[in-house]
Amino acid sequence: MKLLYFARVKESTGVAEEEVMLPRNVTTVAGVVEWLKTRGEGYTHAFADLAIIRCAVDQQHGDLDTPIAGASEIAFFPPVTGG
Amino acid sequence: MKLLYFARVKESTGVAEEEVMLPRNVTTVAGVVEWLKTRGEGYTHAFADLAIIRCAVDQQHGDLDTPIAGASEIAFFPPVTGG
Amino acid sequence: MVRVQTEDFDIGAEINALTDGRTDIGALVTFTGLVRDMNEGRVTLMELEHYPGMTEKELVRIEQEAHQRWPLQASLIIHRIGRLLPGDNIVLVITASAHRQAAFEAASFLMDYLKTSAPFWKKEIRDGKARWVEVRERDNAAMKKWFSQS
Amino acid sequence: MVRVQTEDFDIGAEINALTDGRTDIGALVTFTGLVRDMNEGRVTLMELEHYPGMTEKELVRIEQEAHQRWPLQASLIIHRIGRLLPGDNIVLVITASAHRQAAFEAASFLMDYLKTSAPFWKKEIRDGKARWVEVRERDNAAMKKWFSQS
Repeated sequence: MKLLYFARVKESTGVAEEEVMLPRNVTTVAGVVEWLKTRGEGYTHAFADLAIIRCAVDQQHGDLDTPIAGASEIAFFPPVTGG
Repeated sequence: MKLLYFARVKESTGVAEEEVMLPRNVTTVAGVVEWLKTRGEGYTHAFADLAIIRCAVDQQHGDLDTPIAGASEIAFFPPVTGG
Repeated sequence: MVRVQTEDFDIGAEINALTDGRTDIGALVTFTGLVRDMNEGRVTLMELEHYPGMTEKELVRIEQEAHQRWPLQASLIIHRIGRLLPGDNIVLVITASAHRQAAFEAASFLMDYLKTSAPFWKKEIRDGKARWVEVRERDNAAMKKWFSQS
Repeated sequence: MVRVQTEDFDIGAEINALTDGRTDIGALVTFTGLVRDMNEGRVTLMELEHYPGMTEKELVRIEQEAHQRWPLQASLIIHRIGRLLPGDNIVLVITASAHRQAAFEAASFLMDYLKTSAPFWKKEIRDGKARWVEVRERDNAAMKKWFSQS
């Protein structure tokens, strides 16, 4: 699975993207987040307040309940501020 | 008093503007209209349906009740259609 | 600023003139009205008559009203007169503000107000015959909206 | 049509490209968003990050949604990325329709939707410090309006 991080989230994780092997019991975005939080301080900090985390699964907006089966790319980012 | 006519009203009266001496008892726009209607077929036709006549006294929108005392210019025209 | 003119206008140049050297504008809205070739019939020519003197006064009054209602940093109204062909520009409204809602609302207000208040009259050659353009009830309704809200 | 680019855009040229040779457009609205030098502090630089691939998809989706809601004859969304200075253009939205209400509403909708949905993030150098721009609650409220009305 390819994971991408943007803006403030990227600054916390310290990486823009990475290839990961997710445990089999991870089936939703919420599961991915829980797993990421075990990977060190940067991740714990990035996902400390889920109210300001948004995600996209295969480049479509999702939420914590979005299933990840068959997905090839998950992105995490703060609420958008373009325009 | 200077009277001006625009668009369809001008086509009916046959003149774009004219200087007139209004009778003393004419004190409002309604009075001007009544007086104009005595001046021939073109005017009668122009002011036959007052629902589609608008007026301005000294270049400010008015209505039939607008007093004309001290005014130097009265214009009659159809509802505007610019923009 | 308001202008009534027979010549065409250059929207890009007008925007540049309004924004050049400024760094306080966050939102800029332009509205351009153009002659359509279809309007309840095939239109081949439009002729715009106006009331010289009053037109400019009305446009200034309308513009001032918009500045009283919204925090505008700049605005412009240009209205053409004379003979126009399908595809030609008729009217340009520009509004600039710190935030987009003010710029959008003010531009929309200016057009609604102008349509019901500025002394212009359109005559079209439609299906080969000269016809005065009729007022649209929705234009009056659009105008009333601004006064019932407040 | 949507574009994401580092280069500036020329509003006049974009309008001409959209309207050239057409005689069916009656109303054209443009919205331009610009970098302001003041935003809760003195802004000296803005940096725009985005999610390549998803950004374009989102903009296309947003544009399609606008075309479903209003009878648009043409539309354009351009959003810049990278480093911008106060006074620089950020975003351009153009909508064209037979009538003005559709063009105004669609342009406003596109901006509201884009602000809350397209994956862009702004960082400002404000009072000498780099800060991520925070979401404004009024932007979320502006977006919700379009979904409660229908």
